[in-house]
Amino acid sequence: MTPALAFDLLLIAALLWSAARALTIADVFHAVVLFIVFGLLMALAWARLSAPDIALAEAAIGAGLTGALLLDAIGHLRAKRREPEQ
Amino acid sequence: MSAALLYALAGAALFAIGLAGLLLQPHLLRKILAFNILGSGAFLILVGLGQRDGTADPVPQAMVLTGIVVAIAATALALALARQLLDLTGQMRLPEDRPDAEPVDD
Amino acid sequence: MTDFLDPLPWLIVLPLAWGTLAFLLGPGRGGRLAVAAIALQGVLALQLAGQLIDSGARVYAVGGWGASLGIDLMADGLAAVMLLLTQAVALPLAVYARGYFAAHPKGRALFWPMTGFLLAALNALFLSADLFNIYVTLELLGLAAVGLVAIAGGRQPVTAAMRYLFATLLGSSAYLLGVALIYGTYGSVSLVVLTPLIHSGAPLAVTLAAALMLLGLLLKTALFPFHFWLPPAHGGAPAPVSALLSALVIKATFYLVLRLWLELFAPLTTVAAAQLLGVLGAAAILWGSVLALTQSRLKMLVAYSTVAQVGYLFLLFPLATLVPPDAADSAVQGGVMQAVAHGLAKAAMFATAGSMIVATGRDDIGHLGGIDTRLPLTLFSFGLAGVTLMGLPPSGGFSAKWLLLSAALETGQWWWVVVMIVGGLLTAAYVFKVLRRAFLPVAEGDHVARVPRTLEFSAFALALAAILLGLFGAPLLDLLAIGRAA
Amino acid sequence: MKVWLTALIALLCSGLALALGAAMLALPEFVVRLPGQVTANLVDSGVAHPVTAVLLNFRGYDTLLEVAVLLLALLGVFALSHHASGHAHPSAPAHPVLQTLAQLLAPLMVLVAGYLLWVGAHAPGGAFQAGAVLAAAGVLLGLAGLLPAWAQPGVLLRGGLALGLLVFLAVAVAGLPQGELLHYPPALAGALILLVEAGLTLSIGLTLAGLYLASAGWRQ
Repeated sequence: MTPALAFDLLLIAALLWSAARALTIADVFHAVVLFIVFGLLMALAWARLSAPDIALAEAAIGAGLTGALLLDAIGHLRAKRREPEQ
Repeated sequence: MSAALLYALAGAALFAIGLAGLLLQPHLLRKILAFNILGSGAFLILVGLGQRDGTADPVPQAMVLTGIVVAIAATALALALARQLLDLTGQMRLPEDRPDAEPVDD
Repeated sequence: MTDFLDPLPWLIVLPLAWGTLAFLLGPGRGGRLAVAAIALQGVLALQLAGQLIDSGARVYAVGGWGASLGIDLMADGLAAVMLLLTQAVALPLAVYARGYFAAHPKGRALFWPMTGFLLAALNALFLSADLFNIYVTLELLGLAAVGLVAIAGGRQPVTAAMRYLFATLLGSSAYLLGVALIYGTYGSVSLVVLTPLIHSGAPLAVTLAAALMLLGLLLKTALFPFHFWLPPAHGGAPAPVSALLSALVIKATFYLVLRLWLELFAPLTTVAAAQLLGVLGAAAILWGSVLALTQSRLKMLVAYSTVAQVGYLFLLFPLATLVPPDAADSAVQGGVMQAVAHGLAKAAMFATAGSMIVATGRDDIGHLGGIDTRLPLTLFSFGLAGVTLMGLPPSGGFSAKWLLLSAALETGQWWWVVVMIVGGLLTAAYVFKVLRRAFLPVAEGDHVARVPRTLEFSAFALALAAILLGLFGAPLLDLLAIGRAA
Repeated sequence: MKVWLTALIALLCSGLALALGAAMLALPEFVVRLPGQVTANLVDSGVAHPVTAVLLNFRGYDTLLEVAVLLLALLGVFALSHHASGHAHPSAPAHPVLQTLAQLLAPLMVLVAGYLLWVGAHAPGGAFQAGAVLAAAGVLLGLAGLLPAWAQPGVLLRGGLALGLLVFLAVAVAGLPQGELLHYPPALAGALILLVEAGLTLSIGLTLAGLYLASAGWRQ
């Protein structure tokens, strides 16, 4: 097995693991963090597919901005949860 | 087998994982994550299969760039709807998916 | 053709431009601009139809590149019919919406820009000859439709919009996966290039792609059992939005199913798959009609009626697949006629329902008493639309069902005739349920207000068009034949 | 009931993955090959980077519609945040450190965006990546309270959001007398594409920032 193939297989395993965990882990905050990790791994995958444009866009938009939107929504969710207790 | 085809196969698995998540997870945020994973799978298949002969193909790459922008647009709209639903119902799930007595979880 | 005033590109550019300008003008503005621009789009669609009648189907290479490198647009008879339907429904509805939002301002702020983008998406979709470009138009259409459902806010519409969004996104993702498989197999997404390449021995990837794309589109068309998202979305949106969605948006994905089935994937179609589509259509007719009968809210009744009427569209597949060409032609004509007739009639029905709700101040069939004296034209229009949905002569619905019926008899598939007759009786039942209530006197404590005249006349124009279609539908069928391979 | 439904869906999804995998391993040779065509026509496209050539020229029509999708999503977010405005409180004044940081970083990010826009003509980069960086700057400024309110965008902000699409439409239509929609004369293609990309960068940046700020704006 060449180092390149080993890297590809490792990356794919990490992609599948982070995707599956993001959808099954109990806490939604952890799920979003895993999803951001997934987005960064996708950026790596695009670089491996000789697609630097997509890698840039995926890191900035797919992981960055989507991540920010999701984290903000979680902030909203938690603020809402605390409300009735006050 | 080319590396590109390998990523296309990974894309197939991601599409299936995302599909299962979209259909099975009741929490709206998780459905949104699942939709994004599903989309990433389709994008990997588009570029991976398009480059299965080993040559970089700018056409599917440009399509995926378009697709990523469409995906964030859809995600933002979905999150805005989910928040609005949370404000209106106190829940981040679609009403019929929710047994009435079930306690809130996140 | 490189004329500056060529109608084909302007049919896409114009709605995009006025949608953006309406946004620039500010919240609630742009109604007058929209009406003028849609009227112009109607002229363009007629002009394009005239070109096709004179010189046959057209292919238009955007940017001058041509397939497979560039994107081709294609205008044939089927596309022209759908374009005419779109502008013909949109113009009266734009007039209606101006009056409706003046009386009922909730949701007015962003209606016009979203409607501009919705119409641009429809026109672009009907004209596209590129599988990936169609994906982009589908997303534009889906997000515009979901946004429009949610514009008035409120618990029920927002829930409906959320469900609709997931359904439409899942549908377009399945479609996109199919496109990826097709590109991965052949290296092109152009319909012009691909159509001669696909034959009955196509690789597994292509069969899988066909299944995924069709399933995704069926979900977006809300064919039984994928109809779960439709009634709350169409029943909960503001009336002009419900009308646009029921009349046009689901027809767009039906159009794609039809085009893919008859052209790109024709070598892969089987009698079993066609019968399955017919069975789902029949189930939709029966299930949708029965549920329409049990509704107590007027707009939910009309929405379930859409579930049922979508079923008729799918009866064309068993009648047009692997049968003699005469029967197939008749079935396709019937299906397209049904799409047009239902588009006009359902737009009229949602518009009249909206007027009745504005007049009575509530969405409840039990409180329609007095409509007959206060809104006689509206009630008459509702009745005319009902005549079309039932398929009674001389309406467009009658022509549609007659064509489907003759195809069924010609191919010996009498069971579809039974479904159509039962469906017609059930339709009559739910239409009369509304009419009967409307002829009762005003109930104690109820108040029926008058509505702006534009609401009444625009709905009447739509209902009348659905009837006239039956009398003067022949030129439309001639147009439909242009570019259809024999 | 619930358990067997879950099992059924899981089974169907695995089946789909397996079918997709089997189909991918049995693909024939390509019939059409586009990378060669892209290279062959690159000279006439006005840019030297193939992906930008596809995105703005060969398949520029997709991009035109996609920009509309993005603006439309923001309209949807506006529509929803509009109804929520009853809940919204004026946000607390931002931390002074954040304000200073934003004032320092934002011009730098605008420079980076400008560089990405320019470099896109011959290397990876372009309007979308530049727009994303601009959006990051916008989010930063917005969080620091240095941008006008998003919930009710004024005419200037609406103009900035619509500019990219309007410029793109104008350039698309300008090609009609000489050819088809979105036809660029080869001599002018480079300049026209840069013009379109500049408008897109600004509008995409504002729109992406708006997707975040318009919804974050009504958090309590």
